[in-house]
Amino acid sequence: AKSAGSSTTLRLGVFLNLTHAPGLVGIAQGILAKDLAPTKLKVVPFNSGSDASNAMLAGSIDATYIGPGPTVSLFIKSGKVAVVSGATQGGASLVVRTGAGISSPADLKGKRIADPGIGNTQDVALRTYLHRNGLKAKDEGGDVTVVPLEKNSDSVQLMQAKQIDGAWLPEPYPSLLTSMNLATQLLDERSLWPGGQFVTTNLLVSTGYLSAHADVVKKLVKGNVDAIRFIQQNSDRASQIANTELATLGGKSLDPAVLSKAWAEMTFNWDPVASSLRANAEHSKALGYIDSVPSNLLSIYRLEDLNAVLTSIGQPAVQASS
Amino acid sequence: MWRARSAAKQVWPRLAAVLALVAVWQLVYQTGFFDHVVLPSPLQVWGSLRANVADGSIPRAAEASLIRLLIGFAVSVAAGTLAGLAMVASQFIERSFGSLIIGLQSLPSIAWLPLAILWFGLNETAVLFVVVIGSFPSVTLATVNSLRQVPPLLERAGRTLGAKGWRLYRTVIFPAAVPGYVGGLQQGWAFAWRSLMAGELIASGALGLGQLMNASRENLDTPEVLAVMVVIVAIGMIVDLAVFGAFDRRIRTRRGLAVAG
Amino acid sequence: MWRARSAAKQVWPRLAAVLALVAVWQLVYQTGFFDHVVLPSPLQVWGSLRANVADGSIPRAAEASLIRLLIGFAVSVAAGTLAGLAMVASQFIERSFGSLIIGLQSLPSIAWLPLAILWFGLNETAVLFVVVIGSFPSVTLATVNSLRQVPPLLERAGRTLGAKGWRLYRTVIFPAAVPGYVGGLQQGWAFAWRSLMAGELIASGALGLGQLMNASRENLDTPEVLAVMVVIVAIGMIVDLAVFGAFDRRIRTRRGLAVAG
Amino acid sequence: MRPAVTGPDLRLEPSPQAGTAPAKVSLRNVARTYRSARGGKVSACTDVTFDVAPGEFVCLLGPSGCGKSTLLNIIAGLDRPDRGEVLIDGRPVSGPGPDRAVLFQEPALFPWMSVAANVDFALGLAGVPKTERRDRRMFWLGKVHLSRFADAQPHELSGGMRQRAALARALACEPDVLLADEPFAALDAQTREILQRELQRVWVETGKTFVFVTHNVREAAFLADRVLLMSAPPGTLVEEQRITAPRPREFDDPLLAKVVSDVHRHLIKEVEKVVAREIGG
Amino acid sequence: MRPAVTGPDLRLEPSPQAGTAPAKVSLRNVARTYRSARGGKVSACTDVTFDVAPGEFVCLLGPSGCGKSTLLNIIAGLDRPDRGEVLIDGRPVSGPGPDRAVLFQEPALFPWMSVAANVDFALGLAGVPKTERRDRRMFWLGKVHLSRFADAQPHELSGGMRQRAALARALACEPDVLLADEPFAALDAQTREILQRELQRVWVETGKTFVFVTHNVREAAFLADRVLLMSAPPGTLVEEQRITAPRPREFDDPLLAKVVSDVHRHLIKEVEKVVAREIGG
Ligand SMILES: Nc1ncnc2c1ncn2[C@@H]1O[C@H](COP(=O)(O)OP(=O)(O)OP(=O)(O)O)[C@@H](O)[C@H]1O
Ligand SMILES: Nc1ncnc2c1ncn2[C@@H]1O[C@H](COP(=O)(O)OP(=O)(O)OP(=O)(O)O)[C@@H](O)[C@H]1O
Ligand SMILES: [Mg+2]
Ligand SMILES: [Mg+2]
Repeated sequence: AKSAGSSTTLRLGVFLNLTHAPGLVGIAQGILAKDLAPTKLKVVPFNSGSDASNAMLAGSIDATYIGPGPTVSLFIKSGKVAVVSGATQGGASLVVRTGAGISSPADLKGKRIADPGIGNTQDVALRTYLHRNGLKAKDEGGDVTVVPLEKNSDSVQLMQAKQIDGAWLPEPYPSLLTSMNLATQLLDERSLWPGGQFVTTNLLVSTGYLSAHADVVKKLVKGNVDAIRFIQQNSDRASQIANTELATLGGKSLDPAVLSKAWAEMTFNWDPVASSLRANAEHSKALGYIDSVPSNLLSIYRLEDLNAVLTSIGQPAVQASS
Repeated sequence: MWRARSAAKQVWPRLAAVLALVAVWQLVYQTGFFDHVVLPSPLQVWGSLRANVADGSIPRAAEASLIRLLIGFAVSVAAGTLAGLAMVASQFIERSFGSLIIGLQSLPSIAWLPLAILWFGLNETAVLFVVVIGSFPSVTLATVNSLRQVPPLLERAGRTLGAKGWRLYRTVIFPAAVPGYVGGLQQGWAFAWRSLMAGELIASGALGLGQLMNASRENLDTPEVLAVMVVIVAIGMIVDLAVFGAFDRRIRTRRGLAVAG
Repeated sequence: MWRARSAAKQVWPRLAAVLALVAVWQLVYQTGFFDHVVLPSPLQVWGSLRANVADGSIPRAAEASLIRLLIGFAVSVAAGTLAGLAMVASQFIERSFGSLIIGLQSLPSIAWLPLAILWFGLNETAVLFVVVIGSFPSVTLATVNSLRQVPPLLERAGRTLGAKGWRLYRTVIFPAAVPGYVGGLQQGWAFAWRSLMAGELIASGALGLGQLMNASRENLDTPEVLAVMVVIVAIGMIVDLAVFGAFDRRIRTRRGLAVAG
Repeated sequence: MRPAVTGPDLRLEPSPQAGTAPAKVSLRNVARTYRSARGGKVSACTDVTFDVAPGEFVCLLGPSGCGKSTLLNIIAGLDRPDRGEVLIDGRPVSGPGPDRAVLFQEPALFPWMSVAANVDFALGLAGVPKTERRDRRMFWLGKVHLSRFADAQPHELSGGMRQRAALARALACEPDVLLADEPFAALDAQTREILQRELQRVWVETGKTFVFVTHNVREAAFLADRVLLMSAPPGTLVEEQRITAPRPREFDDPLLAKVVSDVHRHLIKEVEKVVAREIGG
Repeated sequence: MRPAVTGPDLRLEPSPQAGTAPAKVSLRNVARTYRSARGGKVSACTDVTFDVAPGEFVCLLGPSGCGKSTLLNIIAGLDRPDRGEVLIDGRPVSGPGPDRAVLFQEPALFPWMSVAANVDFALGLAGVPKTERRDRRMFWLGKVHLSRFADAQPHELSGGMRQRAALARALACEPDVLLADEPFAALDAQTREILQRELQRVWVETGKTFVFVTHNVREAAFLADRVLLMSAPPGTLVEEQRITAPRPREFDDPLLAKVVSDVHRHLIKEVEKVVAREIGG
C-alpha cells in the first residue's frame, strides 16, 4: 500500500553486492543509524533491482541504494523518485577468456560475450562499445553474439566450458574470473568515461517521502557521506567490513583475493555523475531500449541536501547539470 | 448443433469468470490505492497486449515457448510414465529410486540451471532439460497414484484372462488408471510450464514468454508483464478446456463416471 | 519389533538409491570431465554440509523455510480443498472460476513476486503469498480429481442413508476420495516447496534455504549449493516416507487397496 | 396398518387400499429412458403404475434388464423418471431420504469404516442417540451372524458377508420404507432361509413397508403380500398376484406352491419374449 | 474323458480317478489364513483336499464365508495357500493363466470397453485369430441374450446383464478349466434355468473341467457330477456327493430330488453351527 513513510523509521533498501559498499559499511558501522537518530533505520535487503523498484513504488521502502538502470526506469515510469546522492563509481569491466585469442576490440568479432541481460547498464555499455569499434551484436545484424546471463555467476561455468569468450559484468565477477585465471581484463569501463567517472550506485528516495520527511532525508544523506568518507579513509578495513556485512544480511562473503581485486576496481564517491546517467540513457535510446530520453531527466537529481552537507565539511559541491 | 450449444455452455462461464476478474481489477485500480505503475489498469494491459501481438513479439514468444513446452512435456510424459510403471511393478524400485524422484520433485527449477548449463551449455537442450527435470517427477507420481487406484478386481480379471507382464499393464491396468492419470498429467503440465519459465532464463537470448516476462519485469514494464501473464493463463485455460477437459469428459462419459466441467 | 523391521525395510532401499547416486557422482567427478569448481566431489559437498550444519546456517535456514512451508501449505490445503469442493458441488463454479484457477496454475512464481511485493511489501506475508498462490491451484485440482474418482455407488449409498449437502461431502464423498487426495497433496507439497524457493528471493533478508541457495550460487560456492539441494531432497524424501507414505499405506491397508512403498 | 387379506386376486389396477388409506408409495405412469454413450436410447421401463399401501410387503419380479433396479432407484429418489411421477405419502419424491432405506444390488459398504462403524454411521444419520447405537448395532449384526466380524473392514468379508452387513445396516435404521434389490442373492440357501424368516419377523413386528426385488419366486411367495411381475424389457407391469397365506408362513405351505407355479408360468412367457427377440434379431 | 459314472457315493477321500487318469485340478491340504487390518488372523479354509478329474463338473457348496471364493482364487493362481499345494495337470500352480477362466462373484468387465470389446479382448488373449473373433463373440453374446447390447458400455447394463456378459466372455475363450463363483446369482429364475441348460450343453459338448461355486442346491444337483460341501468357517470339506443322473438332465428328475434333500440336510447342519456360534459368542 501507498504511504508517505514515517519520521520515526526509515526503510532503506540495499542490494547484497559489493557495489553497494557505502550502504553496507554505513549499516555495519552504525554510521547511518547514528546520523539518522532519533529516526530508526530499518534495513531491507533485496536481490534484484526490479524487486527494489517494485517495493519503492508499492511504498514498502522509503529509500534505497540502486543502480543507474532501475533509477532511469523508475523515473520514466513513475517520476516519483529522486537521486539525493551518489555512492559508488566504476566497478565494471570487460574480461576475456584466457586462450580465446582476444587482445584488441577487433578480435571480438565472431565471439560470444556475456552480459547481465538485455537492456541492463552493462548491456548498453557493451553494445555501445561494439558500435564504436565498428562491430554489432548478432541480434542487431552483426556478428558478435551477446549472451545475456540468468545469473552473473553463471559466467564462471560458461567460461570454463568455453561457452563464452568474454563477459562485460559488474564487480565482483570480473575479479572472480581473473583471479581464477579464467580470464584477463580487456577493458576497465572507467577508461571509457571522462575523468574515469561513471555511476554504479545511487542513493534514491521516493519524492513522497522526500517532501513529507525532508529532515530525515537530509540525515540520510549525511550518513551516506559519512560512510563514504569512512571508506575513503579506511579503505582496507572498510572492504573487510562490507564483506562481513554481506554475510550478516543474508548474502555470502567473498574470497579475500577476489575482494581486494574487486575493491580496487571501484571508486566510492558521493558524486552521482549525472552526465553518465544521461549518456547511458542516450545510448539506450540509440539501441532502441527506450523511446526517448526524457527532457527532464536531470530533474531526478535533488542534490541540495548533499551540497549542504558537503559545504559543512568543506568539500566541493557537486552538480547535476553538465 | 448440439456440439455448438455444448461448446457455448463450456465457454460462457469461463468468460463470465474472466469478466468478473477484470471488473474487480478495474475497481481496485480506480481506488488508486496502488501505484498505477505497479498495478496498471486492464485497459493499459490490453493496450500492451495488442501492441505486443501486433508487433509479433508475443506470438513469436508464445510459439517458441509452446514448442519447447510440447517437446519437454512429451519427454516428461514418456519418462514419467515409464518410471511410474517401473515403480508400481517393483517394490524395490518404488522404495529406492521412486523415493529419490519424489525428493527431486521438491527442488526448484533454478537449482537445476547451473547443472543444465554445465551439461548442455547455453542452448535449447538445457532449457528442455530444465522442463523435463521439473515436470517428469510429477508425471511419475501421477502415474503411480493412478495405477494404485485401479480396482484390484480388474487386475485379477486381466490376469486370469491370460494378460501378464507388460501386456497386462498396457491393456488392463493402464487403461483402468486413465481417468486418474489424465488428472495427474494436468499437474505435470503446470510443472512443465513453470519450469519452462525458469528455464528460459538460462539463455535469456532464447526467445520465449519466460524471457519476455523477465525482460519486461527488469524494465518495470508492468503492463507488459501482465500481458504475458494473461497470455499464459489464457493458454492454460484453453489447454484445460480443449485438451485435458475434453479428454476427461470423453473418458468419463464412456465409463459412466461423474462428469463435470 | 515388527515395526522396527518394517521401518528398516522402508529405509534401506532408499539408502541404496542414495548410495548408488553418490557413487555415480563420484565416478563422474573422477573422470575430471567437468571442472571441479562447477562439479565438486561428494566429499566436498559433504564437507560443506557439515560446516554449514555445524555453524548453524543450514539448520536455521531449514527451520525458517519449513515453518513458512508448513504455514503456506496449510493455507493452500484449506483453500484448495474448499475451492475443489465448491467446484465439484457446482458446475458453474467449476466451469468459471475453476478453469481460471487451473489457468493460474501455469503461472511461474516469479510472475507473482511483483504483485506480492505490491500487496504485502518485502516481508514474510509476501513470501507466504507466493507459496500459497503457487500451490493452492494444485491442491484444488487434486481435490477435484480425487472427488471425481469416487464410485457413484458410495455416494448413492450415503444419500439414501440420509446424508446430504455438506455432511454428505464430509462423511462420505470426501473420505471415499482420500486415497487419491493424499496422492494429489504430494504434488501440492512439491509446488509449495518450489514456490517457496522463489518466494524467499523476494526479501533476501528472509532467512531460508532458497535464500541460502541463491546466495551460494551468486558466490559460486557450488559445494554449498549442492549441500542445500541435498537438504531439500532429504527433507522431501523424509516427508514422503514419514508423512504421505505412511498415511497412504495406512489408508490402503485399511481399505484393502494395493499397498506399496 | 396391515392390509386386509382378501384371497388370491389378479389385477393391474392400483390395489383398493389406495382409495381408502393413502398409499405409502405410489407410482403413476413412470417411464425411464437412458441415453447410451453411443448416442442411442434404451428404454428401461415404461408406463409403470402401482401403489404400495403402508405396511405392505411387495415383491418385484421380472426378467433380467427389465428395469427393476431402475424403478427402485426412482422410488429411492436417486434417479428421476422421464415421464410420470412417484409419490411417498402422497408427496412427490424430491430426493433420497432416510425414510427410505435402500439395499443395493451390490453391497455398498463404506470401505474406510469397519462393519460396526458402517452400521453406527447409518444409525447416526437416522438420528439414533449415541447411547443406543451400540445395542442396536450388536443386535442386528447378531441377526445376520456377523457379531464376530463387527471390527472387520468390508474388504475382509466374503461376498455374502458383505451383503449381510449391508442388510444389517439398512434394517438397524428401521426406515419407514425398505427398498431392497436382491439382498439375498449372494447367500447360500440355508443362510438365506434364516434371513428370510428373520425379515418376515421384522416385517410382522414393525409394520414397515417393503419393496423387494428378487429373482427367487419361492422367496417372493414366502415373503410378499403381493407379487408384481414385470414384462420383458422395456419393463412394465404385466401381472399382480396377491398372496393370502397366513403368517408366519412356512416354505412348504401348499398355498404358496400354487403362487410359485403361477408366477413361474408368467415369468417364462416374458423370458421367452427376450429369447425370441435374440433369435429373431 | 468323461469320468465313469458309478452311482451315489459318499467319501472324503480323493476320487478314484485321481489314481488312474491324472487329476486336472488337485488340492492337497490347502489352508489359507488372512491377516486382518486390525492385526488379528482369520482362517478362511483349512486342510482342503480334493481332486477334479479332467472333464468333471464339480460344484462347491457351503455356508457364506466358508472360504469358497478363497479356494477358487487359489486354484486360479490369484492367491497362494499358506499350507498345502494346488496342482493343475500334476504341476504346481504358479500364477493365473488363460487355461483357467474365472467368473468372479462380481462381474469384472472392463469399464472402458464395450461388451463386444470385452469379449474380443479375452479372445485375443486366448489366441483366437482376429477373423474368428467376431463370430465367436456374436455366438456367445446371443447365448446370454445380449446381442442387442454388444455395443453398450458395461455401466449401461443391469446387474444381471453384466453377469451374463462376464459369462459370455469366459465361455467364449473355451478354457480348459472354468472356475465360476456364483455366476447365476443375479439372474431371474427363468433366465437362470436357460443358462443352466446352456452350460450343461456346453459342458457335454466340450468336455471341459468345471469348478462351480453356487448357493443353489438345485442348481448344483442339476449341473454337477459331484457336489462338494464345505463346513462352517473356517471351511473344510465335510461331504462329497456323486450325482449319477444321466444327461441331459431335467430339473424334475426324481434322482436329483434325493440329492437336493441330502445336501440340504448337511448344509443346515453347517449353518446351524454358525448360528450357534453367534448365539454362544
Ligand atoms: N482380504 C481378506 N482379509 C481378511 N479376511 C478375509 C479376506 N478375504 C476373505 N476373508 C475371510 O475369509 C473367509 C472366507 O471368505 P470367502 O470370500 O472365501 O468366503 P465365501 O465362501 O466365498 O463366502 P460367500 O459365500 O459369502 O461369498 C471369510 O471369513 C472372510 O472374512
Ligand atoms: N446408466 C445406464 N445407461 C444406459 N442404459 C442403462 C443404464 N442403466 C440401466 N440401463 C438399461 O436399462 C435397462 C434396465 O436396467 P435395470 O438395471 O433397471 O434392470 P434390472 O431389472 O434391475 O435387471 P437385473 O435383474 O439384471 O438387475 C437395461 O436394459 C439396461 O441396459
Ligand atoms: Mg437390477
Ligand atoms: Mg464368495
